[in-house]
Amino acid sequence: MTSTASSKNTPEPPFDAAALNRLLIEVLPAFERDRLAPVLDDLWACGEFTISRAPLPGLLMCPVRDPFGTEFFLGEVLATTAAVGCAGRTGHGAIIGEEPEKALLLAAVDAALAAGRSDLLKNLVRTASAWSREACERKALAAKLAAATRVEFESMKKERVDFGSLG
Amino acid sequence: MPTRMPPSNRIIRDQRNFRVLLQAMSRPGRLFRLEALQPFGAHAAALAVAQCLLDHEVGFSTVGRESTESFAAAVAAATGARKAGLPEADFVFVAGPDGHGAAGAARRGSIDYPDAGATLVYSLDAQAARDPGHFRIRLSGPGIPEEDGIAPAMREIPAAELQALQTANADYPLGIDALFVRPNGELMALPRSTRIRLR
Amino acid sequence: MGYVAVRGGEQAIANAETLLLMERAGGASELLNPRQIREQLYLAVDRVMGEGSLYAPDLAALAFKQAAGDTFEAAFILRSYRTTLPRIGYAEPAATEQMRIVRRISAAFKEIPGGQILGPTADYTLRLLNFDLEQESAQGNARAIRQLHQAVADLEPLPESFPKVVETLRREGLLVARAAPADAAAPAFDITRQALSFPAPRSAQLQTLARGETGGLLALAYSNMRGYGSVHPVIGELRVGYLPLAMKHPVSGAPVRVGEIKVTEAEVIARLDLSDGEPRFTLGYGVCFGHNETKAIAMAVLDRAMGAAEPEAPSEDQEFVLTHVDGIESMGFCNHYKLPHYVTFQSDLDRLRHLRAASPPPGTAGGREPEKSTS
Amino acid sequence: MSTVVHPTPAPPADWRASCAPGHGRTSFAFLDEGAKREIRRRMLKAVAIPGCQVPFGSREMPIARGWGTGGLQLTLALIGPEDVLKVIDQGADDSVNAVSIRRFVTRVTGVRTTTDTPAATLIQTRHRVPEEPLRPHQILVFQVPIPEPLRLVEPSEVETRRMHAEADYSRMWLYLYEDIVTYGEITIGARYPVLVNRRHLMDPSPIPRWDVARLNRNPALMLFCAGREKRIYALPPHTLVEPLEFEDFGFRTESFAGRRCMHCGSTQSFLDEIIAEAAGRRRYACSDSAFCQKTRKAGGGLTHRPADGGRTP
Repeated sequence: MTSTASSKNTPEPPFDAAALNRLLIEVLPAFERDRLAPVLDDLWACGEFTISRAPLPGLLMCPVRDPFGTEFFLGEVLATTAAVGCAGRTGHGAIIGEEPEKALLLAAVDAALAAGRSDLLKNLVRTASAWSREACERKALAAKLAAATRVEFESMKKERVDFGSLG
Repeated sequence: MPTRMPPSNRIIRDQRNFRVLLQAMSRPGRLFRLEALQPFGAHAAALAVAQCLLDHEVGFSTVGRESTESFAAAVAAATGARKAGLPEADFVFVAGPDGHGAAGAARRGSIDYPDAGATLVYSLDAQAARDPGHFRIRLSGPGIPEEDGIAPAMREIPAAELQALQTANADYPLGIDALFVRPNGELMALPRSTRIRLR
Repeated sequence: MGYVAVRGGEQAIANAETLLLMERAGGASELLNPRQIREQLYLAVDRVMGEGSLYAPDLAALAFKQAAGDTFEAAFILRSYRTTLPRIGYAEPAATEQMRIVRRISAAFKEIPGGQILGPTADYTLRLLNFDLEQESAQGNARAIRQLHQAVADLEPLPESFPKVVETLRREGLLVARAAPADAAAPAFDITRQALSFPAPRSAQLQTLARGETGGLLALAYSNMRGYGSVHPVIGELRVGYLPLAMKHPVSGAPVRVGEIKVTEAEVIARLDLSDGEPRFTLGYGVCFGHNETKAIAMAVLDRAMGAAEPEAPSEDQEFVLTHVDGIESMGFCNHYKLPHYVTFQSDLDRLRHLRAASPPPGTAGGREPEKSTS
Repeated sequence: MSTVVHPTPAPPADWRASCAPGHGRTSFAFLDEGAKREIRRRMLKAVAIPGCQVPFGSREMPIARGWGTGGLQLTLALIGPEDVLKVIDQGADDSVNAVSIRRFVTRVTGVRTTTDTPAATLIQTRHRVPEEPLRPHQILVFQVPIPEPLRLVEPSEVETRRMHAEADYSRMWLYLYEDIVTYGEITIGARYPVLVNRRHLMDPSPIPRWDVARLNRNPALMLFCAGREKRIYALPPHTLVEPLEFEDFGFRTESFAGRRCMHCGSTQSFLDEIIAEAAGRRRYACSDSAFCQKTRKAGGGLTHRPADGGRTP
């Protein structure tokens, strides 16, 4: 929780760096690039942000642990990183894919929170709450769809299968 | 399709310096000249070597009479390489001409992979005195055309240090490869394939 | 006989490229949009990512289009694209227990905690050619999907993650133990940075297999299952799902989520082991980018096969397996024989003509003991 | 997180430009700088231990494995704006693969190219050493399909590593001996194994035996790289390189006795055999196309040292 934000500006939760980042990471992958342009324009409008390192695509090596505890490299994942400055602090953003706008957004959020300027994120948090509902619904649906393919082999025995119909 | 981008100064300097390093390693005992790193300090040439060859994939160590803390910090800052113990280091940076036993302690590779032997980078002192013992030293081997050998181009290296290198490389192809640099960028290499004889 | 390459090739190469374009895109049909490939040919895209060793669905779809559907070629294009990008860092080691499951089955146990989840699978669908797809109706598809959405509305959603099936065996002491913490802590070998040497550490084996070519892995694994080897796998668990990735924050060092990637994971139970006195099951492990079950299972079988103390079959010989499963390498070498070899062939011709001119009956050179030169 | 840092902060007003495709990527010579550093470190080790195969983390290139990815990686890790590049395949500058590689390297570096051997600073080659003598400032980069000379007698890498470690080349000697017993001749055509610096057995890449003598004590640096097999090795200038031979059964080069190039008339160069028309009449032309052109310009008068060191029977 950042303490320096004035109380009248305190936006709705979730609002610590980790929570906001987790929310964005969950919703952003489904977004088209151009959906973020107005969000970024709005964010920059306050004049408090600078781009300290332009977004750059690169490779993130991905280690996995096998069931014996051996760590090994599964392969590389295309990812984009960026750095944004705010009130003398630097924020870092990283996201899977070639996604410069999303990396900038994440970096700006990180910068604002590091600088104790959560007030700059007021509009974003409002928008993100709506995104969050969207993402929750999408995720719940996916989990239900997978659940629809759950089989109980014990109960399957009771189902009647007409093998004759298969020709 | 990839196209050409204008190379940065760092990219160009690293490329040029690598070609100088490669020429030096191919012609042991002869003098070459690197583009040193600005601002020029005591270890400017050693740092140029570091920047050309080291990064986070590499472990390095520093030794020398003087305090090597700042030297190590400078190498780490210039390259992102990680510090390692002397026996594990891929590169060993030596402040001054005297290795303080580094040649004997550095990694010499395995018989299956002799190339795992370390590279020693001696950052020489601008004011060091010439060692008169050099008149008796002869280098021979690959890269040296003269049958009867040549004398090393840098005479401030103590004859004892050259002896230490020769001892470390006695079980060729196991061994270590040495680079000697002066603050002005001058460079000389002594790969393990070079035979160092005292006449 | 002589073999001479085309010379003055500049124009010929340019023309060949245009001809290739014509073959791929010169027809009357509409041009493919890479997005269609990414969504509708996702298994091809997943295969390209796995063998190209780069998780980038958009780029893999583009490569697949460019390669006109040749997965070798598409994976190859992806691999060479990798070479131009800097490595920005390392993700935090991913724990597959955290996987968001879309499919998960076990062949070892009828009932597993959390249940068997079939997910999107064609395993139980008859492989009859579906002529309806000739005139596929978007409305019809949408209707079917909508109906499914309605039907699942009241279902209990799956939990976020599931326990591992093999952990049940491990708890009972029936499975070989995890590596000692010291061994597990050994830094992972990276075959994209260091050349493989033998015996290869386990981390290098798994990395090589994970980027191996599906058909190559399958052929070797199949040879083992058929009898040139002795792994009789039982699938403890096969999972398909999304693995969350995180990386260290450059300032705070705290792990920060960067997204999730789709992977397939197979844990096969195979053979007994007596190495610590007690008989226990051993395990083979396979995991790869995207949805590719054949590859994950073949990888797991080979992982186990290479654990054999004394290799008796090709698939048990670590060096044999690891040096022959990379699709980019084997395909490249196979095709390089198309390059001109007329200098070497001339050299061979010279030997043959020389032999025939001299034509000594075999064996007559005997009695003459060649000696090593003093050099 | 990243190795590339933009020193001056950009105002966010420019953020759209910073998100444009390709923004911020600085690449010279295709390979990222980390890859170049690794290859450079290995090259130095290869030079320090002449003839010893040094493993490296071979990168994937936009040409297929087996088509010169090793040579290409060395070239790209070596090359700078001042270089003048020559690329040959089978001795020829205009062979299709040479054209393709030259086109790629110029595209990613913008360096000048040449076909004139003495004018080049960097020469990438497949299967030949140029006929004209090399000079000390030049570097010759070989594309290598199979770096292991012992592969002929032993398929296992573990085993060949051991043989190199112990300098145990007895099986290679035995192979040559059996060849002589069976055929009355050593039947190896190209890729003739050589001993380097009296220590390491080395595969000279599939150059003809004609070119083997040119490796010995050459004033130029020669670098070899197998991309698929991930090995780099080197011959520093003036290094002793000897083909394996028996005291009473010497190494022999290809013989072109009585033949001459149909274009330049040279009798002192390695010749390609060409089947002219359906009649099957054989004709010969220089494999080194640049040498051939030069000889023609000089009216057939260009002379140079025969490559075989006078060993041709």
